[in-house]
Amino acid sequence: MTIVFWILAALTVSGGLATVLLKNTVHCALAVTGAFAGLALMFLQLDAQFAGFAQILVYIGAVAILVVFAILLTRGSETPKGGIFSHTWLAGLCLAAAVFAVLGWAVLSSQHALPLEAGSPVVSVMDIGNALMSRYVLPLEIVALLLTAAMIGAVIVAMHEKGDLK
Amino acid sequence: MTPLAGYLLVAALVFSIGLAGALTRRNAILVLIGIELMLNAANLNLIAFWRYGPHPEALTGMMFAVFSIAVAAAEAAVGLGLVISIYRHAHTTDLDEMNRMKG
Amino acid sequence: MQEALQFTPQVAASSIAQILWLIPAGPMVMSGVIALLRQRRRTLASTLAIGSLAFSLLLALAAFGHVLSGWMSGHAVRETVKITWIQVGNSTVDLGWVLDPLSAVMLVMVTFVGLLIFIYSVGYMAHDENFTRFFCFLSLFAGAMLGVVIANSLLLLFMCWELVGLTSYLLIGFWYQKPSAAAAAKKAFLTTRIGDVFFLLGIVWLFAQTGTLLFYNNGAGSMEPAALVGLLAAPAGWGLSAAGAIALLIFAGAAGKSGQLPLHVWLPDAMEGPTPVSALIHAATMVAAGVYLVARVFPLMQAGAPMGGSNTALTVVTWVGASTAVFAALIAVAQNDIKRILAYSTVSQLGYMMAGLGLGGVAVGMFHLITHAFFKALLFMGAGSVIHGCHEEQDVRNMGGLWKKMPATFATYAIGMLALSGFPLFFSGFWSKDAILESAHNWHSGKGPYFMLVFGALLTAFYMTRQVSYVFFGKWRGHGHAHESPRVMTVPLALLAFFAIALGVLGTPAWPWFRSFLTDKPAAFEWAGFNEPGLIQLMATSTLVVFVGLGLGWLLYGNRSPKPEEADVLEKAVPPIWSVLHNRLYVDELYGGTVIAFYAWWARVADWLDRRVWGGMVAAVTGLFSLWAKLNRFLDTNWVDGTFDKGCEELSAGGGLVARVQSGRVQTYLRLLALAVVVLAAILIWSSRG
Amino acid sequence: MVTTLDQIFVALKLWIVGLLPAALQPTAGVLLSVVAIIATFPALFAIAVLLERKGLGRMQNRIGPNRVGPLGILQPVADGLKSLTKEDIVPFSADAAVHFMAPVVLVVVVFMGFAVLPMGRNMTLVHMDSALLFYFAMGACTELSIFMAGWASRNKYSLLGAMRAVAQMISYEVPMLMSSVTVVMITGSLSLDKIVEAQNHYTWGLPHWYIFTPWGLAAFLMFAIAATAETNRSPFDLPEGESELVAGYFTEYSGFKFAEFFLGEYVGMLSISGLGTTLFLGGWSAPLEILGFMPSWFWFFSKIMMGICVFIWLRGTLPRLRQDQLMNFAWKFVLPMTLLNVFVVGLWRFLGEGWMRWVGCSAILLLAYVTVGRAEMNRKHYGPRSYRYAE
Repeated sequence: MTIVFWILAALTVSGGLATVLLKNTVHCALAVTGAFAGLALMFLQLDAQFAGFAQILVYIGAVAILVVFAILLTRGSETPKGGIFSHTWLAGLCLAAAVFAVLGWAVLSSQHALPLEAGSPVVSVMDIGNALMSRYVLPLEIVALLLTAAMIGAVIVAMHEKGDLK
Repeated sequence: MTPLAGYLLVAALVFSIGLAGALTRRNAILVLIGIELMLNAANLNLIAFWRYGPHPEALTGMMFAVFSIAVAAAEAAVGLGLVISIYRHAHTTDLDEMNRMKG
Repeated sequence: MQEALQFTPQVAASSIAQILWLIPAGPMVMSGVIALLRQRRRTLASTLAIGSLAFSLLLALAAFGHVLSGWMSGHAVRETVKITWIQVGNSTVDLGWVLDPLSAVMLVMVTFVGLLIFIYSVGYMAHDENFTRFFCFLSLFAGAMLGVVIANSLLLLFMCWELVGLTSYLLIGFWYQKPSAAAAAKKAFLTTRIGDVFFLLGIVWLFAQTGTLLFYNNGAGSMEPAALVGLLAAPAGWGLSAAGAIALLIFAGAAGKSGQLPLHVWLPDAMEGPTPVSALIHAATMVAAGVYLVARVFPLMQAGAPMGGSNTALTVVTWVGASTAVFAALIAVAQNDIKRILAYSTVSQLGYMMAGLGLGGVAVGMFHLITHAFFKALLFMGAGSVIHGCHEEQDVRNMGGLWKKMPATFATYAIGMLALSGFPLFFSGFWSKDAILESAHNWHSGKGPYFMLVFGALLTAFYMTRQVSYVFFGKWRGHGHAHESPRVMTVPLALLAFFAIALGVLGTPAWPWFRSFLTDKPAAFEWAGFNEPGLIQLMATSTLVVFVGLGLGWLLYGNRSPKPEEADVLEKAVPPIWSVLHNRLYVDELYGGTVIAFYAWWARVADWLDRRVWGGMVAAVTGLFSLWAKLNRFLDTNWVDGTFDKGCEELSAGGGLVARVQSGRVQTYLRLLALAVVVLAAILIWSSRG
Repeated sequence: MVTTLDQIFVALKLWIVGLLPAALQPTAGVLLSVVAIIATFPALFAIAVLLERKGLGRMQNRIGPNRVGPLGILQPVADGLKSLTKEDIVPFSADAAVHFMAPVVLVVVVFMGFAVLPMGRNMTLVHMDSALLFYFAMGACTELSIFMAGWASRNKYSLLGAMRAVAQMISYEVPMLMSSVTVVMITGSLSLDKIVEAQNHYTWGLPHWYIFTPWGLAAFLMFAIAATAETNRSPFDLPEGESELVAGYFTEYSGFKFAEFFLGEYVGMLSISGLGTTLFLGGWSAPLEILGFMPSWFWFFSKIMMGICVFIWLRGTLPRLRQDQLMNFAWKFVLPMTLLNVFVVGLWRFLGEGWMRWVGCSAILLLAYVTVGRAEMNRKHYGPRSYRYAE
């Protein structure tokens, strides 16, 4: 339990909380970016360089921007009348708490089974590339297909009915 | 408390925060953000287990995380596209007002 | 069951025999190609069809030359190629083809006449918008016929046989917009089918008996002594051997295809098709197929027949043939449609061929088949050219005096007519018919066929004269003015005319080349051929008969031009006979009155049964049930409904309660999901730790 | 002698670190390098600004700054002092926190990029296995900061500028990645050190830089275009198009924050050209074998400055694009070409040594560029602009 871990944990959790609690939607978006960053740093701390940078590239570079665009396009930045929480917020909160309780309970109760120290794997990008091209080639292809489909789908869904945008 | 447990707890916390956001916010976009948070928590779990697992050289966990990141990107794109088109129809992103599918 | 198509050539098969399959394959493939062409590519279509058939003709000539050279060098050529089609256990179904004098001659004839007809139809169909389709069918037709010719296996022969039937259907009904044409096509198809059923029975029986369908398979074929002996041994009832029975069954098929007596009705109606089709059907391909089939299975036919004598099968063939000959000739006398007359003459000539087969064997029948093919094709194409020239006029009474208007047609037509009516010495028809008459005269079991055939010859000469004088002599009675046909139509006519004369040389008694070619006995030319006892008298008789016929015809019809509406000479003379003949001896009516009426009656009976008997039962049952239902209804309305409705209200209330859960709100669903997850996880963990 | 000159900075660092107690040494080493970078590049930034102003002046028949100091050399200093001493105005309705964070994030992120650039032999701050990925990750973050700036100012010009900037950067990030991927495909590594090493050898005294291969040239051209767009430089400087939006996303910034943006832009240019140098121009390797005696860092920085000069030159030369032209250019020309280039590199890789791959690849690329270029040029929407007035 290094100090770095605590800092990162604090950053991530606070970012998440801010995301959920803040009033202004754009602030939420920025906060969630912070949470993403914290998670990415955690990945790095876990020697998962590739995953970490991918996380930054995808989430901060793409998803956050997408979210921000969506917010601006839907005029979501001005806070709606009647509060930002849905009228069933209490139930939601209880459920979330329950989930956390169950998961935490699970983790703590199975602590004795968890390994204490990590082996230190030396994973170069080369290895990842080889793995992607050899063992995980099928998932890779499928993901590529999925991304293409998603892109086309998103474009079609978000496109104006009367194609007056182009 | 072992480091792995720490990561798992953080992941659980982030997950439930995301869930809370998804359950309580009224803005559809924020619901999506909450879901993204949940996905990220899951990724953290994967990475942590990979790192502390018996066979880190097998790369399984990390690969899983990378793929799930890619899938999450796709999900975000489509979800936001849907939100935008819904907004175009209903002129709102407020989920409380969106109950067309009422049974 | 493993279906391997292994190709097992036998040692003897020469290269030309190996590639014999190309002859039918060419036109078939081409028809496929043409089918893919667009309707507008007329020239391309005709070029492909004609080219492929010309290619087949070259191959056929090569094959013929091969056989001829072998025959010259004194040993009979019979080369077969076998393909194992289906193999079940150790019994195989083989396909294959054979190259022997019979098939060689037939190949040359079919390809040659077919080619001429193809060329001719380029001119004839020039104005038809379905030109390409026509050539597609035509070349398929030719290909199928060639398949029949080369087939060495009864099965392969049957396949191609059916293909011929199909294409004949397509071609006769080519102008399907004409209801008469459609009807004729259907009639042809169904009528031949009747024969084919028996044919198929024969095939199956033969396979059951001999275990093979190959004709010749170096000793193991079904047409070779070993098998025949076995077939003769096997009894089939009614004093028939299996051989006889199978022979008769197969002959039924042949009779169907080549319009023998009971099944001839489709042939005249087939005139509804375009004239080239008629020519092809009547001269080269379809009807010839029947005769060829009989010739092909002749060993089976004559199995067990004493030397020079006859057996049941042959006798049947003879009598059917002879009676068909006379019968059709009689009808032909009283027809007015130029093509119908020719059609009936074809029927009668086919009767001659069958009789020839039955009486004198393969050589006699086949010789007549070949010669007839040429001059009948000639006549049909001439008729076509006449019709073409007279603007699709087909009634002979509306023609006349055409001999100046279309000289080329007239000359060739006259040659064909003389050949058909057996004008002595110079025409092939004379020699081939003479051969038949001779063998009929020498027939041991009775002179009946002989007289019938002679009478037939008389009639033939008569009705041909009648037709020619109607069409070409007298004054022009048609509308518009007739014109000579284009070169592309007349040139084939000339060619055919030449052969109609020249082929006679091959079959004179002095030099029976054809017979010896088919029966593998080398023949030398000696005048002594004529010294056979009775031969000269015979020739004299037939000559006399022909002249009588011609003279009679000229006497009655020559050079006079009756009004179209004016009654026929015979009609004035003997009205009843005329009307009988004119109505084709009422055969169609007979069938209509018997067979069809019988079916109609059965249909009515079944209908009545349906309505009254079964219907009555059903009605009774229904009544019972409806009564029961009424009772139920009564009970329902009175004391079920009350409680039931109550229950329904309760249910709907509950439904509403449940429905409230489905609020259409995303988060509600999400909540439920999360709840489920929590519970599930809790359960899992609890169970796992316990 | 040569080596000492080459390794002088490394030696210096080691010497200084050596003075400290062992416990602090690793941290100190890192801090020292960071300090060095933070010291160096603003200096370069100053030089670049001076260069730009003077160069543009020359291009526009002006003299340019010539008052402060001899030949106006001290102009950047004056600018710096001015911007430091100016009042820092935050609009009333602005979102103060975000408004403050935006420039900070930008500068931080931009400086992060230098962590992985090899600035000379053994002069890489962090030897990272996936350095290139890191670099692009950092580059992705700048977009967010720009958005923050534009949005937080509560000013429609700023917002429009920010949106333009973000859209443009996203659009051009893809081709940039793609054109760098080609290099990765050939080198087989994401580590910039390895990439430089791979280019750092010679035949007949000529270097093996990737720009001297058909695909490399194509990739470099695309990379240069994308880089210009990424840094919002003219002709892609719509985000701060003075004629339309006062100053784009930093309209509402003044004083030191504005200076930060300024810094961010120029340092961004420096780091991008550093990356381009590393990827295609052989990084710190000498252009000729015989010139190998000069220190590697010299070559690196001179190449960077060359890049800056090109940027300035472009700015002085080209007119500004229109938004739709920009987007069409990105998605319909640059991206397809980079994709094709990826394919060509695969071909190059598997055609093996020999003249054939040269001919083949060049042929494919030439054909593609000529045909597609023609087609794009004949498009209607590159024709005269049709105005739609607001009614």
